[in-house]
Order: sequence, then structure tokens, then C-alpha cells
Amino acid sequence: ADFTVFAAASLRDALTEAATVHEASSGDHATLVFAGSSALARQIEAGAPADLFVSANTDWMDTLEQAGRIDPATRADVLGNALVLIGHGSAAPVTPDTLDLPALLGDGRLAMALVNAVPAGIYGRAALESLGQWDAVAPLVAQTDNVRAALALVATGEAPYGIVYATDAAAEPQVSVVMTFPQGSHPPITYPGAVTTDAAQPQAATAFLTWMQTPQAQAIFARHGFTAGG
Amino acid sequence: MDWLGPAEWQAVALSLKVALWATLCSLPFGILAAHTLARREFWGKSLLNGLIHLPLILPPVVTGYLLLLTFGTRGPIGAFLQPLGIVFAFRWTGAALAAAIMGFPLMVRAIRLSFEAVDPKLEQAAATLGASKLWVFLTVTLPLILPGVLAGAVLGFAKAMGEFGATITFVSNIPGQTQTLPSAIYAFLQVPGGEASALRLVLVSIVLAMGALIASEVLARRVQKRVNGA
Amino acid sequence: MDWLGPAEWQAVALSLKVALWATLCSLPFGILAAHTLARREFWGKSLLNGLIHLPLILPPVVTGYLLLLTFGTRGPIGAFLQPLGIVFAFRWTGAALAAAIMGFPLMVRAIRLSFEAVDPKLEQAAATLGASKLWVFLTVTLPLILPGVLAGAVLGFAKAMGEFGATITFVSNIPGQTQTLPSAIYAFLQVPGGEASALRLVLVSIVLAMGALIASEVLARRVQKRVNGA
Amino acid sequence: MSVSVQITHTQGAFTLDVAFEAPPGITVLFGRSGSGKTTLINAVAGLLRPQAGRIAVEDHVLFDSARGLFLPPHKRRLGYVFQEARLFPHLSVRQNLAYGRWFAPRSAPRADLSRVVEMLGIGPLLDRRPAALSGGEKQRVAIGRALLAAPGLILADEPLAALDEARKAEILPYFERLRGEVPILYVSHSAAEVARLATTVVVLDQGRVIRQGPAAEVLGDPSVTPLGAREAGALLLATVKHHHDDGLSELDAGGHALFLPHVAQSPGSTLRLRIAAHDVILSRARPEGLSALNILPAVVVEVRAGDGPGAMVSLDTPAGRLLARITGRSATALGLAPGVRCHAVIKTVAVAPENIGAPRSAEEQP
Amino acid sequence: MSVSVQITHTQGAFTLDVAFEAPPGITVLFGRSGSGKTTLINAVAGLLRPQAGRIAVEDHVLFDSARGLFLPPHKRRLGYVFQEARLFPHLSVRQNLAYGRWFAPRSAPRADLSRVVEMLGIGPLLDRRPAALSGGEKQRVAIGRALLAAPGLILADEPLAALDEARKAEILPYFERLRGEVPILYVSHSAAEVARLATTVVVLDQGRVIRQGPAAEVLGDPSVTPLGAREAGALLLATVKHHHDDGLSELDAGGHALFLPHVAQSPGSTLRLRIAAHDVILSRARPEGLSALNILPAVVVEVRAGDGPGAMVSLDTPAGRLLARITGRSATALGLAPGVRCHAVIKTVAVAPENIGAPRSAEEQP
Ligand SMILES: Nc1ncnc2c1ncn2[C@@H]1O[C@H](COP(=O)(O)OP(=O)(O)OP(=O)(O)O)[C@@H](O)[C@H]1O
Ligand SMILES: Nc1ncnc2c1ncn2[C@@H]1O[C@H](COP(=O)(O)OP(=O)(O)OP(=O)(O)O)[C@@H](O)[C@H]1O
Ligand code: MOO
Ligand SMILES: [Mg+2]
Ligand SMILES: [Mg+2]
Repeated sequence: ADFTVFAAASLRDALTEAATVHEASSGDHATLVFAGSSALARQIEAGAPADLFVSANTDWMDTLEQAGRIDPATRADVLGNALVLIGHGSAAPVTPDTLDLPALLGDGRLAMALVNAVPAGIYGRAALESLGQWDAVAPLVAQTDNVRAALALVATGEAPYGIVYATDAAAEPQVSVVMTFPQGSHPPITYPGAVTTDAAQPQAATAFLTWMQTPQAQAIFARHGFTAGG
Repeated sequence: MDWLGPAEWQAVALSLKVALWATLCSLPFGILAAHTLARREFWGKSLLNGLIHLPLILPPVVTGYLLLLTFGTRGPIGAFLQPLGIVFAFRWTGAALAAAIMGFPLMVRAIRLSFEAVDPKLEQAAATLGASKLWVFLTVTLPLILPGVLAGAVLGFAKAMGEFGATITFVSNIPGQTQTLPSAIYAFLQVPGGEASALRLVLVSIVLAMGALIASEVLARRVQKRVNGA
Repeated sequence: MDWLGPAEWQAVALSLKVALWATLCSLPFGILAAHTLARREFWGKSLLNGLIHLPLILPPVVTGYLLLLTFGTRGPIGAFLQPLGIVFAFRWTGAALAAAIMGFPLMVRAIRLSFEAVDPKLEQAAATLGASKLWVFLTVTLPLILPGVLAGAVLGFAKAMGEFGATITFVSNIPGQTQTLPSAIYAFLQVPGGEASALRLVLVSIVLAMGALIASEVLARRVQKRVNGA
Repeated sequence: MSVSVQITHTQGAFTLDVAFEAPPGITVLFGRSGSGKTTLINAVAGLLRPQAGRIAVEDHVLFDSARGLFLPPHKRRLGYVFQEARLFPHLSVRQNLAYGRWFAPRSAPRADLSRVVEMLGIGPLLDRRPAALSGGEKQRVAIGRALLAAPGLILADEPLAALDEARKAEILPYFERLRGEVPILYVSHSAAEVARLATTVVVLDQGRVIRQGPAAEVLGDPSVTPLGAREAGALLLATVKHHHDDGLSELDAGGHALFLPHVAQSPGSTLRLRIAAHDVILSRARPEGLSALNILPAVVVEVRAGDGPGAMVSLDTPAGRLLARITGRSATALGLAPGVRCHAVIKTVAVAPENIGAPRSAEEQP
Repeated sequence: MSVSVQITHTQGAFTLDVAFEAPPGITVLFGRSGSGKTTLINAVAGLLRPQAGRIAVEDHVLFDSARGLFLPPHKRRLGYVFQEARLFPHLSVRQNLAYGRWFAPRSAPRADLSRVVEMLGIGPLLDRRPAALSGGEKQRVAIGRALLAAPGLILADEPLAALDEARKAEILPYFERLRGEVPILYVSHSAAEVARLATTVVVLDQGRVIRQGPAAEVLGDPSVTPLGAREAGALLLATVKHHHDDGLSELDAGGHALFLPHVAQSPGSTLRLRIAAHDVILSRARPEGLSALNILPAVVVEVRAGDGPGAMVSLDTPAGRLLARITGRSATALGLAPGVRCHAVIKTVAVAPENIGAPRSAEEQP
């Protein structure tokens, strides 16, 4: 059957590859729709023809669940990600214990996604808070509308440092990972998935969601830098 | 050309279709609105003028969100039109609607300026020769504002080719249905290493829009030449 | 008014400042470009025309990214300007530059149409009376294209008030420095339940832009009246 | 078809306040620059809605403020030759000429395109656009466009001003022929044109009608001479009697022979002649051996001293009322006074071609 | 200051190919509609760059294709009255008038604003914008704008076409006075204007000069009569002798008295008179008892039969060469042939005011 997946834009490559593999085994064709989680969530609320939603953000999934637009029984955290501090070029690594961001930055900026609105920014802020760096760094933060733009700021050297997902940092030669934030320093970064209540192909969607949690699928995601969900 | 995948070709074709329809369908309304603003005095004219400019003033995401709220299947207008077989939500028609609305202020301004430049004495002359208001418009005013109409159409078309925020917010990014070139470019930019693919699409976008631009210039020059002599 | 927080007021003030400077500073260039396109024939004219339209055609993110690459502190132009004390990165000046460039095609089109509507016979008459090219321009052409210049300025201003994608990509979102109204609105829309706050800012945005719109119409009418008699 | 106009309209510091009845034929509006001629014509065309008044062509009311009636211009079946040509810049000369035809009722009598084109001498211009025409060429195309619209009312605002004498001489007869068919309001500054064309003359000054009436009366009235004394003259009717071999035509004016350069009309037809007052010489005795061929016996009706050294002498002749403008000194020397008999000498060629017109309408024929 | 023009220029199907030298004074360009007058003037103004040729005012070369020299219009110190007014719509009448002054060199002699305004009768219009002016008012402002630019060369393309006779009569003397100061190229269709103003006449036809020369010569040449036979006439020079109490002025023309309505010039000054050929009556015997006061003895030089029933008689009089247009029949009846003595009768008032001009320049005074 043909079914439609609304997924966070950052999942584009990984999910495309996974869906191709899945189609070969199941015969179900997935139409993949990538956009910001917030846009997708609103569209599903407005009746978009999505069978499955994979969000980068638990808040939006919660909102849809409260609105009764997803089937709570199918909801599962399918993927995880790590948060890293990156530097322009080949910056020297630091450890969480010795991290002194204000000193590192000097009069440079720290690039992050919007710290109140975009998941990567929210996680980053939480991490800095728990490491006791936020208050000192806050005035130096340059916020972008998505993680990729923050990455671009560091890649071009406009900002010496930035906080992005590990998946983003991996493929950008102009930046180096300076530090990976400890798991406990921020809420777990999870990508929840759920089948929508209006789904035209709930079976196929559920099957795909289930398959995504199999080791075969998780291996694909791991290759793109994602960690296991939950 | 094999440096674009089938999905990308689809996006190119869709973008052209969307931009063409958006331009063609909004043109009569654009001329009407421009005429109204240039030639009539009425209560609420400022309001109409403001309304037309709204998509320029608001962040595209807001326009897209408002479109989703009104023209979505659950929105007041969307729900009204659906039984008539007119559906915008998550269809290419919706992308065209979004593009048309975003380009409308540009189109109207250009045409309005042309209206204001027409010498009313020529229209009077036509009236003394027996032409009714409609005929005066068709045989004198319209030919004389043709350069402005062309300029308006080209602005609308270019804007439609580049429109992204409102479109992706309103009709999402469904391959083959609503994934236009800018949405595809956006999706590429959201994943690590997608820049090269995005660049390819940017080039295609530029080539197409330039073609339209040059064609319009050639046409406009021909029109102008006919008026200026020979 | 206490229904807007201090950060929001800051965004309002900044948006106005950015839009005003963007409009005023780009106006001379807009007039120059419009004049060049309307009156001169030269090799590469199509290219220049295309270049000016580029920000309309490309998704704003791309424009912002290109700005970052050229006007960033490490970009060729940015690096050149920096020693002169002209810095765009993470400054409101950068936001103004982005807004100006995004609004430039709209401005140029409007002014160009006005140039094309000026009767060259009047300019000839001025020349026979001893006015050099520059004086002809200042005393005859410019007053006659004033309505178009106004229209162009208003389009540019409105666009500057609404510009978001290129701005946030280029100069990110630093409260008080580069957080314009659209960035603030966008941020609100990214989180569930942020609609009410976004709506407040949208209303402010509309009121400001409408004010500019109405002022421009009144001004344009006065100019027109002087020409049409009495 | 008569035209009746009564309007009041104020624009800026200027108030137009006119009322006149124009009988069938050509009504010439005459007046100084800024006296309101164009404003008046625009009101008749419906391009301007007067603040009050009534405009009608025969029984066909175009405007009546009392009844709130205002016929839009396109329903008035006009042929308006504007003071500035106002050609459509995007249309070729041919398309400009044809424009009015598209909208004329099928049944309307149509002027012949090729004939009008030939009369106006615009044949070689048909495929050009207005931008490539000279000033006079534009004006001619504008005349053609109005004439070809099969109008029921012609408005012409100084249509011949930009043209040379030879071209004027070719176009004037066309207007003359139209005189019997369509009512015409015609603005002109040229006394010769007025004399030749006008059935009725309406003289405007500062927005008011200061004189109106049949052309012969207004032009022949020495007390008015609105056109400046030099332009005063009388209109005579004469019948063609014979065309002589030496190129002269002999006419009968009240039983006396008048010789003119060959006229086109066949024997028996009636012509209007304009005799300018300054072209008449008076003599008590019948002069002999003069090169002037036309000598009419006359009786002085009135001698009116002008503001200068001149005097205007009204004369009764067998051919009708005549005006002669001479010096006061001569009037005294010749002892001219009402009742005195004398002879009026008119140079043959002083009866200029443009002052020879076809009679205006049947009822005027003697 | 003389003007020398030699240009070739092709636009569309029309080729302008002219060469002429205009001595100081007013050079009138005369020719039918579409003959190339405006094109020629535009070339002199620099609004059009001819394909080849040379244009110079005295030693000041404005254009020379051989040397690749082309002075832009704003460096030519022009006062151009366009065929259509071309007023600046965004400026008031006052600002339009002042426009050229901004750019005139400080040292240039300046026409007096209030005097020009009064002459043109545009005082009440100064604060209006062009859109609120009548056709003739626009044209008058355009004339004022050109005159007030302190020009070194005046180009006037039918400047008086839209004006009434009275207004023309007020403006013509101004151009006359300028004749000695600034070279003027003047397009006109009016024979009266030509006769009154022209120092030199250049007759154009289909883009070529078919006749050029001093006004008296071109206008007095019966073989050319480019203006149509009716307009032929001769120019005489006469000296004011005395102003009589009855309003007549007595002039001396070659020892013979001529009587004219009062002229403004004081005794001793010299005038040009235009005597239209059709205003002259011939008689073998000296006629007596005529109202016409001016009778000159004359000797027939030539009798030229025209294309119609008329004949043009050239006469030698003590006052100069005179033309008389009479019928062939009269010529035969009077036995006119070269060498025959006769008398030329000229009606006093036929010497019309607009044909009385100040002499053109010092060297022409007799
Ligand atoms: N842009 C053009 N292209 C081609 N031919 C032109 C153009 N402008 C004028 N002409 C032709 O050139 C000739 C001369 O025009 P010009 O305007 O000099 O005439 P003119 O003597 O001023 O006539 P008028 O008395 O009617 O104003 C005309 O035959 C006209 O049709
Ligand atoms: N829009 C206007 N506002 C105010 N006054 C005007 C307007 N248009 C014309 N006038 C004035 O009205 C008067 C009559 O103008 P109109 O055009 O009827 O004159 P006209 O008799 O046609 O003159 P002309 O022979 O110069 O064309 C003039 O004094 C003019 O200044
Ligand atoms: O693509 Mo996201 O869901 O905004 O990081
Ligand atoms: Mg008028
Ligand atoms: Mg001309």
C-alpha cells in the first residue's frame, strides 16, 4: 500500500534510505514529506493526509496527542541524537569539566538554534544551564531558525563555536566536534513517531513504524549518526 | 540530464506549473485590483490596499498559517469550497494559491503604476468615438498598460518560483503534489551534505526564472517599440 | 502598553529601524538601477536585471546563505569592509542589508515603470533650456517619477518589515541586535501554544506597515494632484 | 438639426455661463484665448459635466441638470477633433482612422475612407504610428478619425490651426459639404474660416456669449466687429451666370455682374461671397479705366467713425448690404453721409477663394 | 549673427537634405505640413543628431559630422518654442517661466519677467499648473519660457498658431524687436507673419530647400509665389514724415507720400510695408475721387500670366518694386505691357498693421 510519512526535515537522508529498504521487503511505498516539526504538526491538526508522523520534538507530539490527532497506542520513540559543541576548523577539544565557554568565545558568538523555540536550541540551553554556563553565555548566543543555519555560521567562521546535533556535525568538514554534551546534561533527544487518527493506511504506517525499531532499521539510522530511541 | 533525479525533475515541473497557474489566474484579479486602487475612490480603499499588501508585511510562515486556517479542509472557506470540488489543502492548487497571494502585492503595484501613467485624455478620446467603458478599457487602456501588466506578471512569476515559507506551511512538502523547487532546496539544506544537491536546484531555479525574465523584457520592448514609433 | 514585553518592544523598535534604514539606503541605488534598466542599452543588461531579481526567485534561506558567504566577516566583501569599520555580521546593519536586498527587486520594478512613463519630450525641453543631464534628472525626471519612487519605497519598507528567512540565516536572531518582529513571530510559532503571542506581534506589524502604507498613499495623492491641476 | 446649449460651470477662477441656440449648419465659436471655447465644447461632448444647464441636439437631450440626465460621451455619437490631436499611440494611422467605425451603428451613413484619406493627404502614412508623424500630419489624422466615426454631431476645436494654406483649402470644402448633413460646432481664430463656414457665429468672451447670430449679421455688423476691425466684412449671395473663356466666372448679384476667378459651381447655382470691408474702395463718380472689374452702385446707409483714423461705411447695393472700411479723411473728402449715392469698387481677386462657399442650406437660397 | 545649416538626415521614408545660410535676423521656415520644418529645427536644437552635415551660429559650431562634433542641447543656449507646448506639468506657470533662467549664464542679458508676462497676458495664471490652462494659454507660457531663458538662438515652431488675432498682434512686435539681437529660426504657415517678421525666407518642400533668400525677394518674386498666388506681395521701405491730427501718418516712399493709419514710430524712422499683390489696383489715367489715398506712378516691368485667369504685374515705382495681381482681362483692357506707364492704387487700410514692421537691421536702411 502507499502511505504518507510526515517527518522532521533533519531525518531526510536517513528516512529516505530506510523507506527504500522497507519497500523492498514489504512492498509498501512511503511518500516522505519533510518540513519543520511545528509546521507538520499544525498541518496534521488541520487534516493533512499523513499516515505517520515522526517529530523531532516531543512537545508537538504531545500537542497532537492531546488534540486526539494521533493514536497514542502506536506512539514510540524511534530515534535519538546527541548534542555537540562544535568549533570552526580544527578547534581543540575540551571536556565538560573544563569547559569555559565565555573564555573560548572571547568576543565571538555561540551559534545555536532558537533557544526557546527550536528543539536543538532548547536542548542546548538546558545543557548549558546544567553545566552552569548559560548565564554567562546567553548574551553571546546567535540564534537561528534551525540547526543547519547555526551549523552554517560556524562552518563559515562567522561564529567560532556552536551547538548542533551530532548528526549535523559529522558531515561538515569545516567544523570539528569540540565536546559532546553528557547525556544527563539535557533532556533525552528523542524522535517520537505515531500513526495519525485519520490515517488512510494505518496498517502500513504501523508496520513501518514498527520496522523502524528493528535492528535492521536502527543500523541504517546509526550510519547517519542517530542513536537508538527511547 | 541525469544530474537531477526524478524527484527533482518532478519538483521542477511542479514549480513551473504552480508559478504559471498562480500568475495566470491572479492576473485578472491583479488588473482589477490595480484598476480599483488607481481609478476609484471609495470608503475602505486604504483597507483594501492594506489587505493586498499583507502577504508582503507578514512573515511568510504567518501567511501560510493563516491560509491553512482558512483554506484548510477544516477552515471556513476550505470547508465551503470542498463540496464544490475545489480543494486547496495539500494539493498543487494550494501551492499555486499561496504563490499567487504572496506575489499579489507585487503584481498589483506594477499594474497600478501603469494605470496611473495612462493619459485619461486618450480614454476620453475613445469615449467620444463611441467606445463604452469596457471597450475603452480593452482597446485603449489595456494595450497602454501592457508593459506594466507584463512587469507585474513577471514579478508574480518570479515570486511564485521562489515562494517557500507560506507554501510549505500551508500545503507542506509532498513530493509530486506540493514539493516545489524551494521546498526541495530547503529539504536538502536540512541534512548534512545536502548543499551540493541544493545548489543544483538553485541553478535550475535561476535558469528558469531568468528565461521568464528575458522573455518578458523582449516582449515589453516589442510593445514599447510599437508605441514609440516606426 | 503592557501587553507587549520589553523584548517585544525591542523587536518592534528594531524592525522599524531596520526597515527605515533598509528603505532609505537602498532607495538611491534603486533609482540608479531603475534608471539604468529603463534608459540604457548595454551588454549584460539582462544579467544585471536577473541579478536584481535573484532575491525574489531564490528561497530566502539561500539568499541569506549567500549573504553570509559574501558579506560575512570572512566573506570577500565582508573582509574588505571590516577594516573600514563596516560590519554586518550579527549587527542590525546586517538585518538592514538583508531586508534591503530582499526588497530591492520590488523597489526597482516600481521605479523603473515610472521612468518608462516619463515623456522624454519634457526632458528634451529642459535640455533646450540649458539644463545638463543631471539637472534635467533632478528638476524634471525625479519629480515626475516621485509617485513611482514612493511606491517603490513603500514596497521595500513593507518587505523589510516582513523579511525573515534571509535575515535570520545571515545575522541570526540576537535580541536587541537582530531580532526583528518576524523572527520573534517565528519563534512563537515554533512552540505549541505560541499562537496568541505571535498574533499580538502580527497585529503590531500590521499596524505599523499600514501606517506607512496610508502615509505613502496620502503623499502620492498630493504629488499627483499638483501635477493634474489646481 | 439645431443645437441648443445652456450651461453654467465654474472651474477655478473661471466661470462659463453661456446660452445659445444654433440652427442647423456650422456654428463657429469665436473668442480670444482662454475665453472658454474648449470648455464649452467639452461640455457638449460630455467630457465635463456642467454644474447646471441643458444641452440638446434637436429633440435629443444630452444633458439636463434639472432632470439629472447626463448622457455619457460614448452615447452621444460624436466626432470630436481635439485641440491637441490625441491620437492613440499604440494604433497605426489606419487603426486610428477606423477606431470610431467599430462603434458606429451599422445603419449610420459612412464617410468613404479612401476619399477622406485622399482629401487629408495621409495615404502614405496609413501604416505608421502617431509617434512618427509631423504636427500637421497628426492633426489631419485626428480630423479623419472624427469624420469617419459617422458622427451625429461634429465638434472641431481649431482643427486646421497647424496646417498650411494649401492644405486648409483642400479640407475646407469637405466641412462645407457636411454643413447640410450634420450639426457642427467649430472653434476657429481665423476670420476667413469663420466667414466661409459659419452659419451661425457665437462670440465668447471671458466665459460669456457677447454676440450670437447668423454669420452674415454678426460679421457684417460694424458696431460689433468682434474680430477686430480688419476682419469686418459682408456676405453676399450671388448666382453663377456664365463661365468665360479667359478663366473668369460671371455672377449675378442683385442684377449686377460680378467677375470672379473661375468657380467650380455650374451656372444657376448660388454662392456666398465674403467681401472684406477693407477690400472695398468707394468713389462718387463711376471710375473708369481701373483694373478692378467689379463696380456696384451703392447708397450710403451709415458712416461710423472707428476708434482709429478709419471709418466703417455701410452701403446698400443691389446685391445686398456691403461694408467698406476707408479713412475718415476720405469719408470727409468724398462727402459720404447717409443717403449719398456712390460706387463700390471691389477687386476681382479680392474675393478670395476661401471666401467662396456653397450656400448653407436650402432656405437661405434667394 | 548668421546661422549656417547644412544637413542630411533620413528618418523612415523621409529624407531631410538642406543647406542654407541665414543672415542675422529672423529666418522663417515655410513649407507644407510634413515638409521637414520641425525635423530641421530639432537638428539645430541638438534634439536629433543628423547623419551628416554642419550647423553653426556665426563661428560657433554646434554640429559637425566631419569633425565628430555634437554639442548637446543644454550647451547651445537655446530658446525653443515647441510645436506642442511641452510645459513641465509639475511646475507652476511661474516656475515654468523661470526654468531657463536657472541655467542661463549670469552675464546674459535677461528679458524682463514682468514685461514678458504682460505682453503674453499670463499674469493671472502665474500660480496655476499647466493642466489648468487653455490651449492658447499653454502656448503663451511656452513662448515666455523660451524668451526668458536668455537664449543666444531662438527656435520657434509655429508659436502663434493657437492664438487669436488680437493676441498675435500683441506678441509680434516683441519678436520684431528681438530681430536685431538674437538669431531666430521661425516656422510659420501665415503669410502675414512671414511678411512681417522675415529677414530671410527658406521654403522647404519634401525635405529640400526649394527657395531661399531675403524676404522681399522671395515674397516679391512672381515666378515663385511659393505661398500661393494670393499671398504674393512686395515689401517697400518708407520713412515716417508726419503724424496728422486725423490719425493718419504720412510716410515718404521714394519721394511719394503714402498715408497709413497712425504708426508708433517717430518721424524720421524707417518702416517696412508689405503691399499684397491683390491689394493693388492699376489705372492708366490717374484716378480721381477715390476713397483710396495712396496712388503711386508706376512703370510696368513685366506682365506674367498665371495658371488661372489672373496676371501678375511687376511694377517699378519711385518707392521700389511693386506687385499687382489683376485679371488677364483687365491687363488686356488696360493695354499693360513692359514699359507702359500707369498708376498703382493702394487702399490706405490695405496696408494692414501686421505688415508694418520695424526695419530689420541697420544696413538695410535706405
Ligand atoms: N519618427 C519618425 N519616423 C519616420 N518619419 C518621421 C518621423 N517623424 C517625422 N517623420 C516624417 O518626417 C517628415 C517631416 O516631419 P516634420 O515634423 O519635420 O514636418 P513639419 O514640416 O514640421 O510638418 P508640420 O507642419 O506638419 O509640423 C514628415 O513627412 C513625417 O511624416
Ligand atoms: N482645470 C482647470 N482649472 C481651472 N481653470 C481652468 C482649467 N482649465 C481651463 N481653465 C481656465 O478656463 C478658461 C477657459 O479655458 P478654455 O480651455 O475653455 O479656453 P479656450 O477658449 O479654449 O482657449 P484657447 O483658445 O486658448 O484654447 C481659461 O481661462 C483657463 O485658464
Ligand atoms: O527540522 Mo526541525 O524539526 O525544526 O529541527
Ligand atoms: Mg481651447
Ligand atoms: Mg512640425
